Formats: sequence, C-alpha cells, structure tokens
Amino acid sequence: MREEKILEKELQNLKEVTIRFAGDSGDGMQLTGSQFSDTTALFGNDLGTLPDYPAEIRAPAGTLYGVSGFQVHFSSADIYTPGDTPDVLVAMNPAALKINIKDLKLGGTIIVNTDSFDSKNLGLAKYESNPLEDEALLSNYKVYPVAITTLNATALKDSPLSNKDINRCKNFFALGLMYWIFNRPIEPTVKWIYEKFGKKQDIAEANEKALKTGYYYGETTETFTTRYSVEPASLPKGVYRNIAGNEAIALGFVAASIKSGLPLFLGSYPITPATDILQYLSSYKNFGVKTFQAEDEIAGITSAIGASYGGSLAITTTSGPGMALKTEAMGLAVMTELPLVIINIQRGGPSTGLPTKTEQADLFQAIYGRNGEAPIPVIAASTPSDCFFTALEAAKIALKYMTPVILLSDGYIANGSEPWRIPDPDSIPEIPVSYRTEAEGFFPYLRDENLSRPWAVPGTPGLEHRIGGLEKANITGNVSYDPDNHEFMVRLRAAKVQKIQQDVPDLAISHEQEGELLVLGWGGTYGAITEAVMKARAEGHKVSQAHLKHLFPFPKNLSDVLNSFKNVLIPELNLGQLAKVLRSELLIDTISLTKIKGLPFKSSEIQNKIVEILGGNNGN
Amino acid sequence: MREEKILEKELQNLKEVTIRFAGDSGDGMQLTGSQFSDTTALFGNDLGTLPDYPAEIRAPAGTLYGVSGFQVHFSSADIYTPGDTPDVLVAMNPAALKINIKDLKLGGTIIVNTDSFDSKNLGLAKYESNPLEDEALLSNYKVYPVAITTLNATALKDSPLSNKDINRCKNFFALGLMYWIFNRPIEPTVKWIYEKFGKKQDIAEANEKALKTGYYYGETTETFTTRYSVEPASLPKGVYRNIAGNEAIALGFVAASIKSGLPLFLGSYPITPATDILQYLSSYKNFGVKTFQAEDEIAGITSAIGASYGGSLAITTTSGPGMALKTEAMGLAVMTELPLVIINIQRGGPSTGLPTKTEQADLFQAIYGRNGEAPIPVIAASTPSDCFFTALEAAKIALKYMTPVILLSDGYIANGSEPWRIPDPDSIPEIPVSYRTEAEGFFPYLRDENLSRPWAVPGTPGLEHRIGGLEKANITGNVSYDPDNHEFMVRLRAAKVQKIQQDVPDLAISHEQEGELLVLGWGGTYGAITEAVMKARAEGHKVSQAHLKHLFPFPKNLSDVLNSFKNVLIPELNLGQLAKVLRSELLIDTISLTKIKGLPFKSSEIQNKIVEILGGNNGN
Amino acid sequence: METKVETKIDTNEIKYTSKDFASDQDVRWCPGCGDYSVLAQVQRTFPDIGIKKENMVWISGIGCSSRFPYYMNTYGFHTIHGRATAIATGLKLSRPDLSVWVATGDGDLLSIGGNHFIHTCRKNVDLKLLLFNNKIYGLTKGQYSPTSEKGKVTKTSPYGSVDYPFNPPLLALGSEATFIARSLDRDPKHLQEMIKRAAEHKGTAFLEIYQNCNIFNDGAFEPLTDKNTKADNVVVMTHDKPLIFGKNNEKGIKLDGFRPVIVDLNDPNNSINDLWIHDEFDSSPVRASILSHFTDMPGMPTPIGIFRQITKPTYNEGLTSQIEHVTEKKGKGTLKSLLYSPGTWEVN
Amino acid sequence: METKVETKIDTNEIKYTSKDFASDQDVRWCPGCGDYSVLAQVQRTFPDIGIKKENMVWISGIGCSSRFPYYMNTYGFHTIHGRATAIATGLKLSRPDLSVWVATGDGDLLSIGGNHFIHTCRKNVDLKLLLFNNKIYGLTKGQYSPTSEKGKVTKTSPYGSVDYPFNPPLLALGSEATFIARSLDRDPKHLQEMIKRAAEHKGTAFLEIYQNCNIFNDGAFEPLTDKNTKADNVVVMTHDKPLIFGKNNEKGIKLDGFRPVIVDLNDPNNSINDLWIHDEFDSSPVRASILSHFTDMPGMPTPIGIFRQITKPTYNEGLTSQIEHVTEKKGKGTLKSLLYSPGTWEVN
Ligand SMILES: Cc1ncc(C[n+]2csc(CCOP(=O)(O)OP(=O)(O)O)c2C)c(N)n1
Ligand SMILES: Cc1ncc(C[n+]2csc(CCOP(=O)(O)OP(=O)(O)O)c2C)c(N)n1
Ligand code: SF4
Ligand code: SF4
Ligand SMILES: [Mg+2]
Ligand SMILES: [Mg+2]
Repeated sequence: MREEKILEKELQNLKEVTIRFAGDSGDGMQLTGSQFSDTTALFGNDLGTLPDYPAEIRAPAGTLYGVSGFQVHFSSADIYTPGDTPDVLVAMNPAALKINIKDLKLGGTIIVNTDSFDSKNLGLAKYESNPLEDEALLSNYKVYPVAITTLNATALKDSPLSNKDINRCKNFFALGLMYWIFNRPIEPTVKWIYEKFGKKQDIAEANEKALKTGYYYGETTETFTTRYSVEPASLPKGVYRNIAGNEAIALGFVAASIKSGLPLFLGSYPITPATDILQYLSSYKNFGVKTFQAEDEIAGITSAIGASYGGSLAITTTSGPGMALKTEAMGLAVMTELPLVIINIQRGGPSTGLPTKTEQADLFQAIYGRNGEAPIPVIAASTPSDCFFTALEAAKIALKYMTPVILLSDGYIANGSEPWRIPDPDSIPEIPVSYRTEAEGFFPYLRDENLSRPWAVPGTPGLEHRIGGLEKANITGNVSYDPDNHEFMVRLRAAKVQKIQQDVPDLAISHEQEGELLVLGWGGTYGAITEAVMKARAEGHKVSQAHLKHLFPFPKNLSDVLNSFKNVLIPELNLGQLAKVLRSELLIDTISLTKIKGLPFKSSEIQNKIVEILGGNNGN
Repeated sequence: MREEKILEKELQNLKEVTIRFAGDSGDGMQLTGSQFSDTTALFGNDLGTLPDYPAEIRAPAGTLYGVSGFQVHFSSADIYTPGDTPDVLVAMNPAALKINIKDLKLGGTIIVNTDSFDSKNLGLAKYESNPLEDEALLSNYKVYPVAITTLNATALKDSPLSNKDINRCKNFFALGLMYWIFNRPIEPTVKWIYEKFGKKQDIAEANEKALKTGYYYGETTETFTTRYSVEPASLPKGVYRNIAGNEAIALGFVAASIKSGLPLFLGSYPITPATDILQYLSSYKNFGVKTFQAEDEIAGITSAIGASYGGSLAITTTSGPGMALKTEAMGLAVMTELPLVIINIQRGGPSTGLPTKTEQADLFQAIYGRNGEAPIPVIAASTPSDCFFTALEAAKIALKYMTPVILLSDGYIANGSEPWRIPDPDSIPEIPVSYRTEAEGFFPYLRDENLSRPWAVPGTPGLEHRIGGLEKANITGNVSYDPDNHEFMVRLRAAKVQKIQQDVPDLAISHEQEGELLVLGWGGTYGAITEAVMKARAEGHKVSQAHLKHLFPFPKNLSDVLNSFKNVLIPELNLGQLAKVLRSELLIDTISLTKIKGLPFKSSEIQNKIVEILGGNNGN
Repeated sequence: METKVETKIDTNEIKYTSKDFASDQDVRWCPGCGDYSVLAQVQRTFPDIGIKKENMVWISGIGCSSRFPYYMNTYGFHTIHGRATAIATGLKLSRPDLSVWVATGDGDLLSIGGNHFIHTCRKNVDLKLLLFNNKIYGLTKGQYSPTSEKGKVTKTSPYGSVDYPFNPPLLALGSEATFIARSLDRDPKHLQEMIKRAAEHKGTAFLEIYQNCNIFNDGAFEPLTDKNTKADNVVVMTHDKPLIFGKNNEKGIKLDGFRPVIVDLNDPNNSINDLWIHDEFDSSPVRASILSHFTDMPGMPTPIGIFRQITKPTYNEGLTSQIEHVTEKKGKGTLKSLLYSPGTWEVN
Repeated sequence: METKVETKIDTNEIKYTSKDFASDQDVRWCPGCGDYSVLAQVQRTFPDIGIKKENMVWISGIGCSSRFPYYMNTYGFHTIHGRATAIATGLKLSRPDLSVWVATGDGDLLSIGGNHFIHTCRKNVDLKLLLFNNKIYGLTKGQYSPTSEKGKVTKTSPYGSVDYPFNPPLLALGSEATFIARSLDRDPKHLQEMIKRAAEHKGTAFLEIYQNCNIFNDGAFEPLTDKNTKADNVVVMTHDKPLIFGKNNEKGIKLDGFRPVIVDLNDPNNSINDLWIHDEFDSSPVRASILSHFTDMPGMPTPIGIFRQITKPTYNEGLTSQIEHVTEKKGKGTLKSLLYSPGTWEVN
C-alpha cells in the first residue's frame, strides 16, 4: 500500500542539499540536526554540519536571541563545508524564520510550523505582520506551511505524557517529515530513541510515534509532491562513523595513550566550546583515563604538569579566557621541559566575547603570548576528523621533544561533524617513549640528539633530582644565575623547538606547484578554502591551495612554497594573524581575507576573493 | 691640620670613574652603593647605577652565589650608563673578588678587606690559594689590602653594640674610605644616618664613627697616596634629585593623579622587581593614594578595573609571571573600554627565570599576548627619570582613549638611578578628563572624535547602565551576538587604538637624518646605545640614533625613518622581538644585536657591532 | 546648560517601586529558572533599602546567575569568571559611597573564584554577596560544581563525582565572614527579609540562596521547597527564638553538649524552654558552626536565616580612615612636595 | 646491560639516616632562619617513615620556604607561586604510589594559592602540606602576608596594615581538611612528631609550622619559643590528655559551655578531672574550631599539636577505584573498541 503511494510522488535526484533546522533553544534543534546528520552519514552521503546556538541556555521562548540552528550539508560527492546557503529551512517559529531567512538560497524551500505564527510569537520576533502572508516571501521561496504542533499533538493524544512533554516531541515530527522528503531511513533514529530513552518507555514511544507521523505526513498529504534523493557518495571503502572535532580530539588522545603506553591525564575546567572533550574523556574510565575537573584553569594546567612530571601523557583543554589563565604555567612547562599538550578550542573574543561562536584569533597568543623567551610549538587541526590525527601529532611532538605543545582547534570544527573513515588501529604508528631509568651518567638536563632532556619520573631509584622554574644550569639542571648559562639556555630552548622542524612534513601544494595564486590556510578554514578553490578552478581559474598544520615551527619548505606564487591569499577568521606571522618569520607579504563574525567562511566569500585577485586573468 | 695632610697627597683629576662595591648579601653593599651615589649626585656629578643582587635574601656568608654588587659610574660630563667596566672594585670578601674581578678594567684598582681572606672564606669562594698573594693579580691591578673588619672593630671598641652589630658597620668604614679617595663630602651620609637610625642612637653613632674612621684612614695611612677628583658636571640649571626608575613611576602616577584630578588606585601583588612601586605608593597616603595589596595578581588587576569603573585613575604593577596571570582581565578592560595602566617591570624569563635580573623579553606578550583581537597600546620607559614621564604619558593615553595601556620598564632602569632635574610642577600639563554626567543622548558605547566612549561612573543619576565582557552592540553597549556588529566592533576597537598614533610624536633621529646606519632602541637600552653611538661617532663613524617610546601603535614616521638608512641595528635584551614586530608591521628588515644574560648591554658591545657593520667605512 | 540640570533625575524626590529597578533588557533565563525569583525579590526589596539607585552597583562573574546585573536598572558590571568579588572590592575601596552587590554562582564564587571569596570575607570588605547555589554549572550545560553532592552523575561525572562538596556557610565561617545567611528561591518573603538584612549589614554579607536549575539539576532543593515536605526539612533561624520546625511546629532542636538533637515537642517531657534559642549576634562562632553542619547530619533540617552576624570595622573604613589620619598629620600632599622630597640639590 | 642493574640503588636494603635525605645543594637561607630547623626535622623524621626515598616527592611554590625541595635528596619540584598544591594534586592522582609532600609559605599557600588550598582540603587529596608560616613575605623582602596581624608595619604597610589575618587551622576546618596540626620551628621534637603523624595520615594533612624569619619578622613567635615565656603561652594538645600548660603545669583549660576558661590548678577547688581532655579523633569538629580560635582570644595560650584528624576516603582512592570498577564492568578498553563505537557503517 505504502509503496504504491510513494511511487505516485516524484523522486528527484540531487547532487547535494543544505538544510538548516531552526527553532527555539528549547525546540531540540541540535538534536534534530544531529539525528538527521547521523542518519545521512549512515546512508552513505558525505556531509558537513554547523551547529549554531545562543550563549543562553534557554532564552525565553519565541525571542530572536533564543533561536538555535543546525545546518547540514550532504552530497553524493565529496564535500568540505556545511554549505554556504541553505536550500531548505525548517523554521519552528517566527523568530527562527526571521533570523534565518536572509541566509536562504533564493527560490529555496521553507517548511514552517504555522501553529507558532500567532500574534504573541510574531510580536516576539518583531514581525509587524504575518510573513506567511507576505507576497514577496511566497514568490521568492517555496513555502510549505505545516501545522506541526497540532499534527503532533493529535497523533499523541493517547500518550500518557503531559501536554508539555507531548509538545516537546514535535521536533521528531519535523525530523520524520524531512526524512520522508529526503528519502532517508527512519530506523536509525528509532533505534537511537530506544537507546536514549529506554528507561522512559512513554517518552520513547511518543517520540517514535511523532517521528513516524511526520514521515507519513509527507507521504500522505498533498502538500509535498516531490521527494528528493541524494545518492550515497562514492566514498573510499572502509568503516565510517560520523565524528565531531571535539570527539575526535578525545579519541586521538586516548589513541595516543594506547600507542605510547602512557596513562592519559586530563586536567581541565569546563568552558565552551572545549567542555565536550572533558566530557568525552570522563567516560573513558575503562581506558584508564584520569580526568580531573579542576577548580579553575590554572589548576587544570598545573595538575596536568604534575601528572606529566609523574610520567603521564598529560593534557589540558580550554578556550580563550582559560588559555589566558594558563599562560604562567605554560612558562613553567617550558622551563622544566615537560611534555604537555594544551588544547585551545578557539571562540569569539576578546574577553568573554562570543562564547558559542567560532574564531581563529588566538594564534598570536599561542605563538607569542608568554613572558620571557618561551617557545612552544603550535599545531592546528583543520577538520573534525583531522582533530584525531592532530591530537596524535601533538602527543608525539610533546613526548619526543619533552615540550609543551599548543593544539589549536575552533568552535566550528569542534562542534561540526563529518563522516570519518575509521583508520585501522594497527595502522596508527606506535609513539615510542621511554623513561630514564639508568642512574649512571644521568643528568636531568643532559640532551639527546633531538636536544630533549631525559624523562626521569619519581619512583625511579637513583635518579632523585630537583627541577623548577628558575633558570637551569645546562646539563645538571641546578639553579643557575650565571649570565652566560642563561643566554645559552634561552638559545637552547629555542633551538630545541626549532628542531621539531625536522619532523614537520613539507607543505604540500594542491594543484599547480607554482603560479599566480596560492590560497594558504590554517585550521578550520580548510573546508571552505577547498571548496572555494575547487569551484574557482571549475570556472577555469588557476589557483592552488595549501594548508598549514604546523604554525610554529613552520615546515622547512614554506618560504619556497610561498615564493613560487605571485600572490598568496590567506583567509583567516581574525584580523590577519597568520599573515603577520609570515611577514615576521619569512618577510613575505600576502593578501589577507579576514572575517570576524563568529561564523566560518562561506566558500563563496573566498571564491569571490580568488576571482577578484585573478581578475579576468585565469592564471594562464 | 687635616687640610694640610690632604695637600700632601696627590689630587688627580678624572673625567669619569666607575666603582663597583661587592660583598656578601649581608654586607650592606646596596646601601653603601646608594649612599655613595646620592652623595655623588649631590656633589653635582652626572651618574648611573647598577645594583645587582642575588635571588636569595641572604645566602650563607661567603658563598659565591651570595655576592651582592652595586656599580656606580660618575662623571663631570653627561653619562648614560653605569659604566661598562669598573675602574675600582671594593671587595669585602674573597667571593666578591672572585665573581667581580673578571669585569674590572685591566690595571684597575682593587680595595679588599683582607680580614675576610681566611681559609674558610677562601674555601667558600673556591679559591685554592690566596689570590692576594697571586703575582698575576698584583701585577695586573693596583691592589690595596685593608683590614677593614679589624680597623672597624678597633674604632668601635667602646660602642655598646654587640660584636655582631659592630661588624655590621664595616660597610660604612669602606664607604668613608671611598669618600676620601674620591674626594666627596661625608656630611650627607652622616645626616642620612641620623635620619634613618635616629631612634637607635647607639647604632647611629657607631655608623657615623665607622664612616669617619674610614675617611680618616684614607687620609692618614700611607697606603693611599693619590686622591681623585671628578669635578661636578655642568648640568643644566635646576633643582636635582637622584631617582630610580620605580620611584619615578610612583611619582609619575601621583603627578598624573594630581594633574587629572582623579584619585589614584593601585591594585598589586608584590613581585620582584616591581614591588618598589607598591611600596612607594603605599606611603603617599596624604596624596589620597589608595593601595590595595591584593591576594594575587588577578585580584591586583581586577580590583584596579573595579576602581577604574568607579572613576579612579587605576593602575596595576607586576613583572613577567604576574603579567601572565593578568592576561584574561586585560581582555575585559579592552572589551569594556575602561582606562587602566598595566605596568610590567620586566625581568629574566621564562617562568620564574632570573627574578632579580633584567631583560626585555616581554614585548611580544605586551603586543600580542591575549586571546581574541584585543589591542592594547604599549609604551616603554628608557631611563630611570624617563619613567616619570612615561607614567604620565600612559595615564594620558588611558584616560583620553578609554583604554588599558601597557607600560614596560625593566629591572635595570627600575633599580638603577640617575640625577634628575626636577621639572617645574606647573610645567607639567593638566590631563583633561571628564566623567559623563549628562543623561540626554547618553549611550555607553557612543563615541567621541577619538573613538572614545563616555566614562559614566556609578553614582551619576540618570546614567545607570550595564557593561561586561560579552561583545557589545555599537552605541548602546547592549550584549550583541550579531555577526556584523562583532566584526564592526573588533575593527572599531582596533581603529581606536590605532588612532592614538595621532598623539604619538614623530620619532626623532639624533645626528644625521639619513645615511648608512641607524641604531634603533626601545626601553632600558637607551643609555648604552647613546654612549655607544657617541663613542663610535667620536671615532669618526657616521651613525645615527633613535629610540622608541611608543611600541604600539608606532610613530607615524617610523617607516620613513627606517627607510632613510641603509642599515638599522636593533640592540635588544631578548631574541630580537622588536625586530620581528617591525618586520610584521612594516615589512622592514633590520640587524639584531641580542643579549640575554640578565644584564644590560655594555656600550662597548653595541659600539663594536656598529663598527663591525660600518666596517672600515666611516659612513662617508 | 539648563537642559543638563533638567535631565538629571533627582532621586531624592522619588519613592521607588520594584519596577524602578527593572532594566529595559529582556530576561534571558530558562523559563522556570529559580533565578527569576531572586531577581523579583531583589527588585521588591530594593525600594525599601533607601539608597538611590544610581548609587547601587551590581557586579557579577560568569554563569547564568551572573547575568543578573543586566536586569537591574542600577549600575552593573558583568565581568569575568570568578573575579566579581575582586572587582567589587576595587570599586568599593575606591568608592565607599556606593552600595556594591555581587551576584554569583556556585562555580563562579566557589570554584574559580574561591580565593577572592575567602579573602573578601577575611578583609571584611563591605560587599553584599548573593550566591545563587544551584549545585551545578548551569551556563556550561550541566557539569558538577563544588557544591554538588558526592556521587552526582553529570556530564563530566558519568559514573558519579568523587568530590566532596564545600559547605558554603562553613567556608565563610572559616574565612571569618561577619554576616552569613541562607535562603531559598521559593520562599519569597524569607528571601526578601534576608536581602534586606544583608543590605543593612556593614561588612561582607554572604547570603547563600538555594536556587533551582530546572534544566540541569531540577528538584535539587525540592524537599526544602515542596509544600508537603518543606516544614519537616527546613528550620528557620530567627533571632531570640527557639529552633522549631515540623508541620505543626512539633519538633524542636536542643543542644546536647555540642550535639544538636531533635526533640518531639508533643512529648510532655520536652519543654520549649530547653530548646536552642538562636542568637544571630552570638559573640562565639561555635553555634554558627554547628548550624552549618546540620546539612551533613542525616535527619537534621536545613537551616535558613542568619547563621551569625557580627560587627567589626570594614576594610574600606580602615583604608579610608588611615588616609584621613595620615593626611591630617602630614597635610595634603602637593605636586611640589611630592617632587621636591628630601635629597635634592641645586645646580646654578 | 649489567651495569644498568648495578647502578640501581636498591633501597630495600638500605636503612636510611637523616643524611640520606640531604641533597648535594648548599642551603641558601639566611643564617638563623627557622627554615633550617624544619629541614633538619624533616630529614630526621623521614628515615622513620619507612618509604623509599625515590618514592617521595617534594613540591613547592615560590618563596624562601619553597626552596625546600632543593635540599631534600628525594624527587623535588620547585614550581610557581601558589600552585604547589594543584601540581601535587595532579601528581598524586596520576601516581598514587608516591608520597607527595608540599612545602609552602603563608603567601604561597594562603595568598595567591588560597583557592587550591581550600579545594585540596575539600577533596581530601592525599597530600602532606607543610605551611612555613612566618607571617611575612620573606623572599620579596618583607611585605605583610595574609597571616600578618592587623596593624603590622611593613614595607607595603608603612602606616600599619588594615587587613585582618587568616586563622589557618580555622580556614582548613572551613574547608573540611581531615588532618589539621600546628608546630613550632624551635620545638624540634614536637615538630618531628607532627611530621611523622602527618605522614601517617591518609588524606590531606595540613601542618602549620610557626617559623621565624629573622630578617623581616624577627621574634614574631618569640613568646611561644623563648624558654622563659613558652610554657605560659603554649598549650600542647595531646590525645586523651587534659589541656595543661604553665611553667609548673599549673594551668588547665576547661570548657564552660563553648567558652574555654583557664583554671588555676594550684587552687584546690579546681580538679584536673574537670579539664578539657583533648580528643584528636573527635567526630565533631566543634572542639577543633574552639581550639583554633584560641589565638584570637586574649590570654589564651597558643595550641600546638593535632587539632583534629578524621578518616574518610581520599580523592585519589575515589578516582582509582572508580576506574577499577568501570574497567571491571566494561572490560579494559582497546583501540579497536574505542574507534569502532556505536554508529559506524561500512562502505564497500
Ligand atoms: C575563565 C573562564 N573559565 C570558564 C568559563 C566557562 N564558564 C562559564 S560559567 C561557568 C560555571 C557556571 O556555573 P555557576 O557559577 O554555578 O553559575 P550558574 O550558571 O550555575 O548560575 C563556567 C565554567 C568562563 N567563562 N571563563
Ligand atoms: C606569580 C608570582 N607572583 C609573585 C611572585 C613574587 N613572590 C615570590 S615569593 C612571594 C611571597 C613569599 O612569601 P611566602 O609564601 O610567605 O614565603 P616566604 O618567603 O615567607 O617563605 C612573592 C609575592 C612570584 N614569584 N610569582
Ligand atoms: S540552565 Fe539552569 S540556572 Fe541556567 S538559566 Fe537555565 S534553569 Fe537557570
Ligand atoms: S628572608 Fe626570612 S624566611 Fe627568607 S631565608 Fe631569610 S630569614 Fe628565612
Ligand atoms: Mg551554579
Ligand atoms: Mg612567609
């Protein structure tokens, strides 16, 4: 029966679609979005997501600042971003429509919950008249009015839940409807519902019913005449999971712990958007992971320094304001040359700034922001799944060179997710580490060929020694106020960090190896740059791309790479920090494209800049 | 009688002399040195001083690391440094000789306290034999052995003081002797003794007697055949005082308080070498100065932010590790645009580093070291007396532009002193400030022609408003998560700080206005650079000099100045931080001369580099 | 110039209502959050305090509760996490004429802000500290806080936290705070009374308010606020009155040595005269310490009211009077006297 | 390879003497500093503690006292100002097999380090905290500290400080520390005993040591250490013994309600049986709180000894046992189980 009906409706094939779910903070849009993403990932599409939620937990219902959104971009081909402009907007209330309509593609689809377009909500959204009656809107977009609240309530009228709880299920109705329209299976979400609410049978059943009602609504009603299908992407063979950046960082450090044979210790204080990592790691108790929710960020990093001193793989996680508080302790880690990874999930600044928004404005701080000559290597992750490998890389550097390492990520890749082909556990190389145990010839500040000092952990007989934050004498590590020793040690510490360059792979250039224009990026701009470059090239522009993971020290060939192009464009979510560092380090000038809106780049913004630079000139 | 005797001895006229007093931390060398300096200043010489003491309070007597030194350079002409190499060394014990002999000018004078050259002290100083019997020493230097301990004890045998206390007077004996040799009056020190120990008559009398005994010892004994005279310098007319940098900063802010009509509030936590400022200011209670010794550096700066919010001229003082801790709060001051001066007396780093030694390695931190785009103007003092004017300048910028300002000084100029022609109080310009009182048209983030927002302090009726660390909406100052507003505000804050450039005087070049070589400095290297340039010029080298007070934003003409010279040499007590900032800001390459020994430059080090760069070429 | 005068609000003439203390900002807490009640009670109480609103300042750190200043039509400063008391201290020292209030959370005041809290109490800075204790980190979405009970399952303690919680009044006693009180978001009248009393106190006034976070820690205080259980679980400390509680005021507390014991007042063997008479102004801190410990003692009711308040000179008074004293003795400093201090000489 | 074995010191075989705990570094405190005595007593006590020296770690912050680790021939870490307890916490949590000691000053622990201190006590992390309380900032050359008495004239308080001091044992009680004790630098035997007892305690052991800074605060404790005045000014708290002091043990302390009173034992009306019998293990913290307050009460002697010690699971035990428990339940995690967690799909 059902199948027949489906066949009556048109099934249109699309290459890619971007959907944005938007509603009140209390409407469950983050959940709806991530369920849609997970299902879509399971279905085999490539995808990118962008959650965007307010700093308030639940701003009063209906207000403009209370709107929460989740955008998902999925495709039958490789994609790199959550999409510049949504094709479809699901707006659960007038405020959500008001806030998001300006981003929607002209001619795009809007699905609205008409029940919420009452005078109170219209007023809260500062609409003077009902936009659903607005000719301009109706002619510019395909608007589908659906009485979601009523339909949901009717479907659940027999549920033992309270009216309030019934109403809270309406996001599953919307999700079901979207599953129908985009031809996705509902089973994964049904399964998830029962895993999540297993103990609360009534809630689980209500949610399942809402989901299915939404699905069948699409099927039965006349409103929707077309379904869309986005075929699975032809991804490389393998086992996949959908992964967000913060989860990938957590996994990466557990993997580093296993591969190095060291216990993992995280000292941290919650802060958006870094808290997830603490949350994930606190659940890995059976991996021997120790998480310490400290009283503040200073105790977060200093407890990690204590653990590192004791022989753990020690890390600390935070964001801008917390990073600032950790500054002094980072200096101690530099002086005592203990391995430590400091993870900064950047957010909008300065000060408390825009805590739930993304930005890349902590690069200067990472490279330069300490008292004294205190060099710390800096690396950055570029995509959600890259966070996993960047974590491994950070651990490797810290342990090999006995140094603190700063790992930069940002709110965008931390919360955004993408399908990840899970690497073969055995393909991940071991991280060789050994504690010093030999008493003969032991000196705390004697160095190996990498200029690393020995890691002699308490409990080792015969190696009792003292370290600290005062300047250390070369080799013996005793306190030394000797002027020449100080100069020697300052330069030695700088040389050690510089030596890491020997392990930094040469920067790879995608496309032409020299020419008119290189787009150079770092961190979370990777997806937008890649897409922009691909599109520009598709239009015939000769433009190459390179992406920096190692920001200090840089890859050896960086200068050569930059000099191979007439122009270098650097898109950054700040006022041009990498560009300034390049001037300072390499005396090379570049073109900056900056954006500081708390949002990632749209690929079109970068593409336009590329075209502008190349002018009519296609680089030929 | 006495006068006759003096005449029997030769009186030799010298242009300049450098003396270093050295002994145990407990020997009172800092006191001896500063008394000699004060008397010499009063006598009318120009002078420069360099105290140098260990991080330990009183290391055990006789040890090498317990040696404390005080160098004073005085002259009948203008001078700019405490002298590269002492002409005279006063060594109170073997350790002091051992540590300091290598700095002494070949053929220089050594006055030693022979009583301390016993086997115990020789052992502690790691001498294998008595150096006073060492031919090499005796032939390379003029060594005057004086049994200071015994002579002092004999003179004071009738004092009611304990033997221990009598022995503690021996530095006054040495001081008296030096006064005789260098033909200085003893009265100022006698006066000082009675002011200081007035209530302890026995101690005062013993010290006076020791001083006089030392003086007469020079006169009577055969050992010293020559006295030296260094004529008063022909300084500009005026009233002078001897001043150290930290004292000058304290005076500068009290002056700024008077000239702005604002109460001064200092929130601070003690830390070497910044503590003096807190100490000085805590004694100015009758100037209405409020000092708050906070529980830590964070409370130091945040209490100052609270006071600034309340309408005070608010400042906070610290050094490197404390600077690190203040980072987060600086971001708050940036976001709330409140006037505040953050004073960093730089010391050797990283971490605890070399707490009592000087360095200039916090420039990067000052300019770049915060999360988010958080621009703060940075200015640096160049000499002890310049600290006074730099304090006034910092206050002026903070108040006019409603911004935090970082004032950099360093341990060298903080503790070093020089004669200062006291400015006419009326010649110091008023600092115009007004609180907003008018309710009509008031918005907390409305801007004046300098892009400054109004200072509306609590207590003003009708202006009740709220500020905070979240991004602010333009004009209203309400919390705003609007993407475009964020970008607008980030750029606005940057533009405001950049606007300070309008008040920054053009950088002045000493000597030729263009040519082969400019030596560009910043901060406490001023004296050494000036002397080096003068000496190089005296040798016929054409070399010019310029010194930066404003490090962010730079003077408008900086780029032009640097481009007027073929080479720019930048001497810095770090790994080349200003040089990198110049590359980054102006894309101009320079030559770095770096030193990171916890010690200031010797002028000869800079001079040699000048000569090396100019080669045989005299710049003609 | 004349307009200037006109636009000034002369609050002398104004008799405030609670509305005068409401700012024009929309309140952005979750619907149902206990913070709404605290805001309402503050706005209701402030008209009675008799201070002009331009002389009142609210300082806060970061957290849901720290949004408080935005909603008060007084001066306000939403600062950074944990530093509210330090910023407020600077403000109060420099401006003793202002009435300075701090709105803070259990994370803000007791986790990252613990040091400034104990030092503020120690110094007896004249600040009013309102701790919104919801026993959770609200703004960061539900991690355990230093007041969460041991074993608490939260996002960062999926297997239960292993931390012992602070006992906030006890910590305040350990820091020798001069005013220590507790109230409940859901007891408006009591809360108003406590706010008023805090306002009247000279010195650090610490008021812990149990506040329900209905999103991440809903029901944490239900036994104390639900009308069916409240009477049995809460004892109101009233000065000069015996400690009595229970639905029919049938339970009393007396001291057996240092041990508080609950007695059944229905039993004729027990007399109301033997009960513990609460003395807010007790010169000894011992009883307050025993009262603070009630919350760790199974079976004992949770005390609300003022644990203890004493009077001693405030830090701001000390600072101000020292300045006055020295100025009187030395004379007001002038720029000339500053610059020309001892040790000058003249060059002609 | 064989040399490797030979160079290992097998401490099992070694019976330590105090010299074994002295490092090769010259001790750099001022001659006469009370820190020397603390060092000596620690070095004398450690051989008796029965822990191998490679398993002992000294962590310190910054200050004269924080130089301590350099002089101990154990593992040592001279960290940054105020953070010793936090660093020690990380070390102890990650390495429960180590015996972790903290050497700290009144500025280091109670000023900048106050927050980590109260949180360490609250969590009952198994650390031994030795507070060298000289009531002054020594290393920075003589500013008042949070334990300096009000009115103290120092370099930063030329007209006398206006701060009230902390009462360290009281603050520790307010933070619910499980072991709180006090001793004197000039009472070597007592100090040794306290060090030993701290070592034996499981959980946070807080030992305040009054320590003379003969350069910047000389004589601060003279009434307590001078042999002529000591007996009248110090009362030794000994478990199960009455509180008696005075040159001829002629004074006793009894409790009148909550008020301690000194009684003359020479007066036949007073009996030793009425005196306050000290109970280190008192289940109630009230007596310890009264004892802490002795120092504010004019005429009362200063108590030394253990104010109170109780046993409850340590934070490190809690953490470790949770890990064991979860691992037992879920099985030890593998890289494969980590990566292939729910929600995977296969592309062929
Ligand atoms: C320096 C810093 N660290 C961490 C944070 C993140 N943060 C914001 S509020 C908060 C805790 C909130 O808990 P609480 O103080 O109890 O307030 P509530 O939200 O429960 O009212 C944290 C950890 C921050 N903003 N700044
Ligand atoms: C972050 C930081 N702030 C300040 C200092 C300066 N400082 C070093 S030790 C000290 C206080 C020392 O007092 P205390 O802890 O009592 O130790 P004591 O020297 O008296 O043993 C201070 C303020 C520092 N080293 N680091
Ligand atoms: S999260 Fe909790 S504390 Fe925060 S506003 Fe919502 S209910 Fe209130
Ligand atoms: S200054 Fe005081 S505490 Fe520091 S070493 Fe000297 S005597 Fe000891
Ligand atoms: Mg809370
Ligand atoms: Mg001390």
